[in-house]
Amino acid sequence: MRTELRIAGFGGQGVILAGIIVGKAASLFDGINTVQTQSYGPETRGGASKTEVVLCDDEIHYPKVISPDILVAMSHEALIAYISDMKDGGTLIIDPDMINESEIADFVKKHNIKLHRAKVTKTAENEIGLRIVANIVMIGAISKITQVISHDATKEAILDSVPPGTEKKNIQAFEAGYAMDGN
Amino acid sequence: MRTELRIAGFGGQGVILAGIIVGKAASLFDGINTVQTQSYGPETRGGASKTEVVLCDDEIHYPKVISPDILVAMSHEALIAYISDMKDGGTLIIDPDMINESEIADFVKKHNIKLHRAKVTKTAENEIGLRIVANIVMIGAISKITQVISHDATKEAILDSVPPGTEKKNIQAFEAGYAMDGN
Amino acid sequence: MIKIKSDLCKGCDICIESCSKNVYTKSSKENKKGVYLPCPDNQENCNNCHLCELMCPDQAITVEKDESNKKSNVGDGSDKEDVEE
Amino acid sequence: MIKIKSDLCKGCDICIESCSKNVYTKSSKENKKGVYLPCPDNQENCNNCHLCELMCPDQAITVEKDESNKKSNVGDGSDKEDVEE
Amino acid sequence: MSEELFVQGNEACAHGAIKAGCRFFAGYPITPSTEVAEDLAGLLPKHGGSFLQMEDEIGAIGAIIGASWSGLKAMTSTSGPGFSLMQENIGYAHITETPLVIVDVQRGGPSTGQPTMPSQGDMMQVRWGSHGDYEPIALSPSSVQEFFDFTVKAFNLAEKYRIPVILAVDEVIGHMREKITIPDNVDIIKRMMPKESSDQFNMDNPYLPFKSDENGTPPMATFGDGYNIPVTGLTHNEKGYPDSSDPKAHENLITRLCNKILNNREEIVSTHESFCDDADTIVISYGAPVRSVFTAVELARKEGLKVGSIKIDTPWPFPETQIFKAAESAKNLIVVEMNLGQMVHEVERIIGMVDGNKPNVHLIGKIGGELHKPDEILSKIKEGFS
Amino acid sequence: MSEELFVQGNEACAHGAIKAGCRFFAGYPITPSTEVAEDLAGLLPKHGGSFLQMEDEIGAIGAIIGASWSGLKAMTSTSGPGFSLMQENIGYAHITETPLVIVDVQRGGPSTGQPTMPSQGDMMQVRWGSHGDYEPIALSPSSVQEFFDFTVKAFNLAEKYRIPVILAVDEVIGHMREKITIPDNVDIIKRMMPKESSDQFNMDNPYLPFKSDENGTPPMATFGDGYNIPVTGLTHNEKGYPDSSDPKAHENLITRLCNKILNNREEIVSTHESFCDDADTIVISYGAPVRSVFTAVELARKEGLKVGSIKIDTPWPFPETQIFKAAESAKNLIVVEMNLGQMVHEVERIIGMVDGNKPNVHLIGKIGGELHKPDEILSKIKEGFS
Amino acid sequence: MTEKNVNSNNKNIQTNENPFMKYLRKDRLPNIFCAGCGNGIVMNIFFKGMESADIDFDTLALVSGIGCSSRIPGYVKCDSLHTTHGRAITFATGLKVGNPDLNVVVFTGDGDAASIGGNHLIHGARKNINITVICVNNNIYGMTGGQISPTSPKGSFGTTAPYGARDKPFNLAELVSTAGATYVSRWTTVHPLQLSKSIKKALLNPGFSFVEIVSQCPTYFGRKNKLRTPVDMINAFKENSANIRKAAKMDEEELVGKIVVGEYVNNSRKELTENVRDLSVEQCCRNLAIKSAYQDKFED
Amino acid sequence: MTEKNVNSNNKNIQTNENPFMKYLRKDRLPNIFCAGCGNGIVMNIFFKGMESADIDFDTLALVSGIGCSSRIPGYVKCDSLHTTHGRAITFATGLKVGNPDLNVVVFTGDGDAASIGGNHLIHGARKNINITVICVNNNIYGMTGGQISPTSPKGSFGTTAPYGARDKPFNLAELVSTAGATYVSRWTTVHPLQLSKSIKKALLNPGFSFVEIVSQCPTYFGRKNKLRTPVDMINAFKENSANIRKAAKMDEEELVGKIVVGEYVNNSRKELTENVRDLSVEQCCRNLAIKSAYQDKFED
Ligand SMILES: Cc1ncc(C[n+]2csc(CCOP(=O)(O)OP(=O)(O)O)c2C)c(N)n1
Ligand SMILES: Cc1ncc(C[n+]2csc(CCOP(=O)(O)OP(=O)(O)O)c2C)c(N)n1
Ligand code: SF4
Ligand code: SF4
Ligand code: SF4
Ligand code: SF4
Ligand code: SF4
Ligand code: SF4
Ligand SMILES: [Mg+2]
Ligand SMILES: [Mg+2]
Repeated sequence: MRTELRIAGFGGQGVILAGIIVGKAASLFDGINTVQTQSYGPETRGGASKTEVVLCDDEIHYPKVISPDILVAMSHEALIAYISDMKDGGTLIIDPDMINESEIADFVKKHNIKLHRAKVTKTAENEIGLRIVANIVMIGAISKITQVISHDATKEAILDSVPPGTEKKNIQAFEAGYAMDGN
Repeated sequence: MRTELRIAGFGGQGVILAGIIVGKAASLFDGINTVQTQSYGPETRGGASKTEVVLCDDEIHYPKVISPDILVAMSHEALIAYISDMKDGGTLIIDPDMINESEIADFVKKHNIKLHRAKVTKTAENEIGLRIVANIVMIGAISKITQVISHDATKEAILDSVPPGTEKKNIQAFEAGYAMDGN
Repeated sequence: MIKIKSDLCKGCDICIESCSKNVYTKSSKENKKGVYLPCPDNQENCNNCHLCELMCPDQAITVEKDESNKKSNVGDGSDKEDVEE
Repeated sequence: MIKIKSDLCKGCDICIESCSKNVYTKSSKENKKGVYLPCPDNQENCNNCHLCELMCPDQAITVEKDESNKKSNVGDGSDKEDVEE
Repeated sequence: MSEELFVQGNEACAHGAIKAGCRFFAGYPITPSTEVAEDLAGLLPKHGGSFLQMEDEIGAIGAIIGASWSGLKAMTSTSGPGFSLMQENIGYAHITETPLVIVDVQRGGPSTGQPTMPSQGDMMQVRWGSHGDYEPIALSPSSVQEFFDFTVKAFNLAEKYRIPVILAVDEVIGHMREKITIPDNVDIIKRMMPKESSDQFNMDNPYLPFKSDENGTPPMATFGDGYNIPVTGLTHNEKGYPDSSDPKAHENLITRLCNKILNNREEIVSTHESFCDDADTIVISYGAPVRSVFTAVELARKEGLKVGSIKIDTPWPFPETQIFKAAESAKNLIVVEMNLGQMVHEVERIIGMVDGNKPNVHLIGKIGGELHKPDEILSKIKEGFS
Repeated sequence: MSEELFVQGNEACAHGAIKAGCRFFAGYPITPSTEVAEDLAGLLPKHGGSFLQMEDEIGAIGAIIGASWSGLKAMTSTSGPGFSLMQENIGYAHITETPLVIVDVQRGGPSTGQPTMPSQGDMMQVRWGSHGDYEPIALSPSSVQEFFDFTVKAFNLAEKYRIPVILAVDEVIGHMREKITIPDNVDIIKRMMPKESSDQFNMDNPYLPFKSDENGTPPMATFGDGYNIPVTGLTHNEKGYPDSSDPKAHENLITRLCNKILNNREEIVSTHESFCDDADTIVISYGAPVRSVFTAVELARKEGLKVGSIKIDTPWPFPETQIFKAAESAKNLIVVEMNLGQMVHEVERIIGMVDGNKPNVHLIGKIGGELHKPDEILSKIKEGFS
Repeated sequence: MTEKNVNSNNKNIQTNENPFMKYLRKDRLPNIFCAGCGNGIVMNIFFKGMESADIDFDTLALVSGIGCSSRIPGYVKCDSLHTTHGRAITFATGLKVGNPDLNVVVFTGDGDAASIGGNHLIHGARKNINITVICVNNNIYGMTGGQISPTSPKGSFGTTAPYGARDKPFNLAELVSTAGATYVSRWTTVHPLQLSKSIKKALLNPGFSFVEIVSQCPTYFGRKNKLRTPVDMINAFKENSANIRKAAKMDEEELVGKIVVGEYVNNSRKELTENVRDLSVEQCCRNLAIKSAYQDKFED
Repeated sequence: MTEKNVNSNNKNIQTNENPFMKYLRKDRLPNIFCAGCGNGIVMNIFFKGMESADIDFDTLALVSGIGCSSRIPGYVKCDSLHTTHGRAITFATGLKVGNPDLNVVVFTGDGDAASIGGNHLIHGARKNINITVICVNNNIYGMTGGQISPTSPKGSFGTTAPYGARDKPFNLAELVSTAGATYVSRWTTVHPLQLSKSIKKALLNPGFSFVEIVSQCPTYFGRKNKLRTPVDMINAFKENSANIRKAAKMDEEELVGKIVVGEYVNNSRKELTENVRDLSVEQCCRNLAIKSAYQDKFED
């Protein structure tokens, strides 16, 4: 089965690293075929930033996301930009502190979207003391909520991706995300 | 009628200027269609140098000489290099002081070549006092011997081509060449 | 009156650092892009030197002219050359 | 013995000019390309300094070693630096 | 008063440029094009024009693009190695719609190759040498007079379509001397000012520097005229603002740039057909080889063979209609060029569009610097008849 | 021990280079190829290799040519603007038969265009970008693993044929991340030393640096080995001496250079046909669009349509035989590429050679940076069936 | 109704708006520069210098290559030519010779000017073409993501120098001086007043003027080199600047890591445009024929 | 039987032959240079300098661009790389880094080195790559027939300067010094002894060495500038040369038209190849892996 995942936010939130870690977890540690892509360039500076991960048991040909099964939105702008692409019945994970939910309520309802809230920024700030690990917290939430990547694979992928010396904080962040109930 | 003329010698003898003057005389002042071409480049430095002029009452398409009606040779090397291309019965003008005639005697005979001798280098040195005008002397000889360009047109062409201040010497050289009997 | 355009400000803090009168402080107010804006909290100290305007990379600051009776030490005036800083 | 290879010489006269001993003169002998060759007419004056060899752009000159008892002022000897000329 | 001169092709080009109103030349010497620069170094100051010898070819094309935006007709000349170096900025001229004329007097390549020998080895480079999609205009003269005439024409096309126009010449034509007539007046297409455009610009319909009128080419204002034009090599919108991450913006821009040439192909293209109506064999050529072809065709006709020829003045855009017509009527198409086969690829491509019997395509390619002898062509022609 | 990584295409390329024995990289940063350089800046010193950031792309290719003559496998990477600047020296590498690998990660052009967006707009430039006649080899990967594999292959082809090999990649593949397997050992073709050549060199039959053995490619000695090789970009003879005014010398050299590729076309070329045997419609693609095509073809087959596909690994030399075969059997050929139509020109050319019924050729070109959606291709396929 | 977007005298209009906003294309803001990037400061200071030099904004033509700094002209509401990487000076040369009445200013970066564009830089200086080159030297390639440049200090880190840069960096101000520029200075973004004065002089110098501005790229140079914030970077500039006159008295050791600021050259020599015009006057008794593209008759 | 054309120790063989003939490809003589051209003299003096530096002829690799002077390497019986116009230094850089054991020497002209190749020249100097660049400065483009170059004196004539050159010429020795070369000198063809000594030093300097040789192009520079013969030209060099130490004491006026000869720089700084090798040693405890193209197994 092909699963299409898109993570979006603003530049500086580490959205792209999140995509890479999800991809790594799935491909190297869970053994699922995975393609990760992203948008590039000066235009992304400060503006919207997004990454896409396609996961599939079969070979993946077309590598891009056409209609996400899972959308992860870390900023309001990103949410508005991408929500309309979502598959009916898809999973939406948002950081409620960054988002004005009222604007999407209708859409969520109409399209049967499974909405999950993960207070990743607050969690990063308050529990880890480092706002910049919000993306790792979010990865925990994604793993827990969507089950597209396993807990252990994700942990391995994080350890494989973050700068030496930061492993502990990052795993802490991941576990905090994984511990969320996602509602 | 198409007439093919080739002038050859070694670099520094002004062979190319001679070709240009012949071309100019024919095209601008005698009103005959004319194309002048030449070989170029470092390889010509010090080595062989040649220019070709094609003259025709009709339009000239193919611009190069295939088989010269007239060959003018100002050095022995040039003569040997090009004589074999000549048309049977063609006209050959040489500067006898630069050439070892014995080497071509057979060819001249066999192919019915009309051989003319024009002591242009000596004439330039002795009569004009300037070795470098040997080419202009040769133009005089060409005009006289071949009649492909008229006396007056050639004079005009020379005046149009030489540096200001050198007109007199050059016309003198031309007339000296024109005065030769060519045998 | 010092105005900061929140849609232009990127929160670099250069204004805070540049103002020798400590007019600015960092606020906890975020703009749409998650940037914490500076806040001209101590405007009463402002000597209207316009340095913050000059140093703001995003043309986000306007130090309004109506306070122009204060002494400026940065206008077009100084003729000293090659001042070392 | 000074030898000049006529097929290499281009008649630039630099050897004539360079030899402080006036060994060379311009001949009226032409080579195949119409070049008047230099002629080491005054070989007896040659001090075997090899400067002409060094200055001939066409490697046309050989100053043979057998005269090497003459004093050389150009060999590898001099250690003076930055000699001005 | 018209004037007659007996000059090299390169000199004729310089005179053509002056006559066309070129008042700026920047270049870098290279055989066999150098005389174009040398002659303009002498001529331009006599006509209030500027001549710059730049540090290299990249600088040369940079300078003429700059000068074009200051409102001058501007030109450079070069040969293969320099033309290769100009490729990046040629793309820039395309995307910014800057009128220019670039003379490429072709010599033997690749690399330094044969600096003094003629070639037509850059024809495909003229078409495809820069990165990305674009549609060039190129002219190839076959005589010294044509080099003069085509230079004038090149400036006119450059201004009309706001595009760099390439004079793709071979060394034969560049260095050959023939008589030319410089007419007193030549037809000149001026650059279109915004105020002359059919669009009536006003407050509500402001002049947008990269918005085209109906014919695909925007009018062009000049720096210093108060229009405040932002010019960029990035994908841009009609205002000229960069918009390089929007697929639509790119598609709109690049498609328009290509179409302004393709849609006007019939107007730009020029060919000369001789004896084609009844011809079984049609010989296609451009540049100096045309001359050998003409002689060969005359010889063939004298022998009673039904042979015709198409002389291509404008290799790019390729004269598809004209060649298609020939492909429908003839049994053999012979392409004569001084390379290992370049424009013949286009002819082969066109053949693929012919329904039913298609002609055979033969290439008489030649490299090394000798112009085809008429005989070589004639014997190939005869092969088709035997 | 093989190794698995989850990496970008550009990073896979860097790993492929190291594995192939590349020990010299010189480059100049440019989006979207920069990661190749960045990764090699880290990797090369760990393998006794040299990394140089040069002042520009012209310097980069100059340096790798120099390094190749010092006996190293050498590479550079760039994108359109830099690739344009390299064109002159690419010609030099061809005429001097210098093995090199050049990575061109294509972005939207012309000019600065769309620096961060994918494109296949340089495919014809790869073929024709430099002046003069030459025959390039180019490879286009469609996955991250292929980018690794093709990099190794590029070095092998470069050494075997003494030619600059182009990796003509698109930004999609350059920046996409997938899992790759780095095998413990890869097949490596070494450079042939004179003493290993089938020619038994001796006093009477001395090694001549530009004299080919039967297969068209001369063995290659290295600077400092005592062979005293004169290398020049001028037309040269078998000794390497300049001989640039002799038409024959030029013809011999350039024809040999082209033929060493053309005569080995079948060995160099690689394509993958799927479902072609019974196909009415065959979709032709290379690079990232292959992935969309595969999806589209699967969908079409599911709908019962007789559709096949040809994936081209080696756009140059063009797989003429393979496409010809398809042209003979299918009714429709659809070419899918991220440009306004480049390789489709070759397909059209091949069609011209088919006797009798030839297929229709359709282009699905696309510019602006979005990969073709499988749906777009599918609907074009269906048009052919309706 | 004219279609010209006249903005002359704009600068005299008093509004309660940021004083530089009137020169900018507001519809393109915010700019793409990262938070705290020096490029924005350079713009402000340039406008200030331009005002004090009394340059008519309508005659201003900004030219640039490729790079973050080269994006500056596109934000300014005047004619601008954003060209190819490294080549801006050549385009500017054509523009200026083509119309000597334009005030041509080039914005460039250390990579654009000194790496790929080094040759055009020294030749521009040699020819003394009357343009002003403002080089925003952030010691790194910003636009492409942090590779080292020819001015990156020895030992500094960039993505292409993961083990630290080992080459000697160029001293741009000195290089351009030797090449023949007639006005040369270097300042940093923390010298706004000296810098704007220097820009004024550069604009008024009838010849090739080069103003090097050491500027912060917090995103790449900063992050890779332990100067984590824009403020850290500008403070480093403050600490490390030494005036050229003082520097002349310092020994090599003291100068390590110093940014030597001040005026390097200020002299005069006939400039290129003048030479070209003079030649035209000599040869045809006419000034340069400008805007020939819009004419269809030419005298003679 | 080996197929190598070994010519080591050639230089010790005593024959009654011109002393430089043994280094030349005799089957290519006479060379293409015009009568009296300085290029031939430069070759001789180079060989002399090479001998006194005790360079093993077998390790010599000559690299050049395009121009008359760039034809020199092709006549020398060693490995040579005759490249593209202006780019020789970049090829030489790859060659040297690729095999640090080679003695890499670049022959170039004023156009090749300073016009189209100016950027590579200053960057080579900056990186201090251990090569020797011999620039035959004849103040003109010889190969293409007499166009002016960036070193053509003001007022001199060339085919592209029919009214006389008006730009300021580069002072190449100074430019390269400022750019960072560690050995720089200038001499003329009438300073054979000083020059050969300078070449010796340049070859032995472990870094970027630049030797500018003011040389005669009688064919183009001479003819266009009233120095009709090679002898006129070399005599002009004799008259107009001033040693750098004397020149330092002369005022501007006295210096007009003077060729300031002598040594400009002679110092030392770590060179590029060394930096690259050091990095390899640091990162993998190995010297550079040379000739990887001939291997099919790589350690690791
Ligand atoms: C021919 C070419 N090569 C490379 C690039 C990629 N490129 C764009 S900007 C840049 C460097 C910019 O550095 P700098 O000039 O210092 O400007 P900054 O971004 O630091 O302001 C490079 C290498 C390009 N656009 N064109
Ligand atoms: C890219 C390129 N541009 C131009 C040329 C033409 N060209 C060949 S040599 C040369 C100038 C040579 O001058 P210089 O380097 O001074 O050498 P010289 O002949 O004077 O020794 C030029 C412009 C070329 N070969 N390649
Ligand atoms: S104007 Fe001067 S004093 Fe006032 S806030 Fe700005 S910097 Fe501070
Ligand atoms: S300087 Fe400008 S952008 Fe930076 S924090 Fe202050 S107001 Fe915001
Ligand atoms: S220096 Fe050499 S080439 Fe010149 S004249 Fe003397 S021998 Fe002949
Ligand atoms: S060796 Fe010296 S003295 Fe003898 S001929 Fe030569 S230059 Fe004159
Ligand atoms: S990358 Fe650096 S130079 Fe570029 S905008 Fe960001 S901070 Fe400025
Ligand atoms: S043209 Fe000048 S530089 Fe070239 S070989 Fe002749 S004299 Fe020497
Ligand atoms: Mg920078
Ligand atoms: Mg020169």
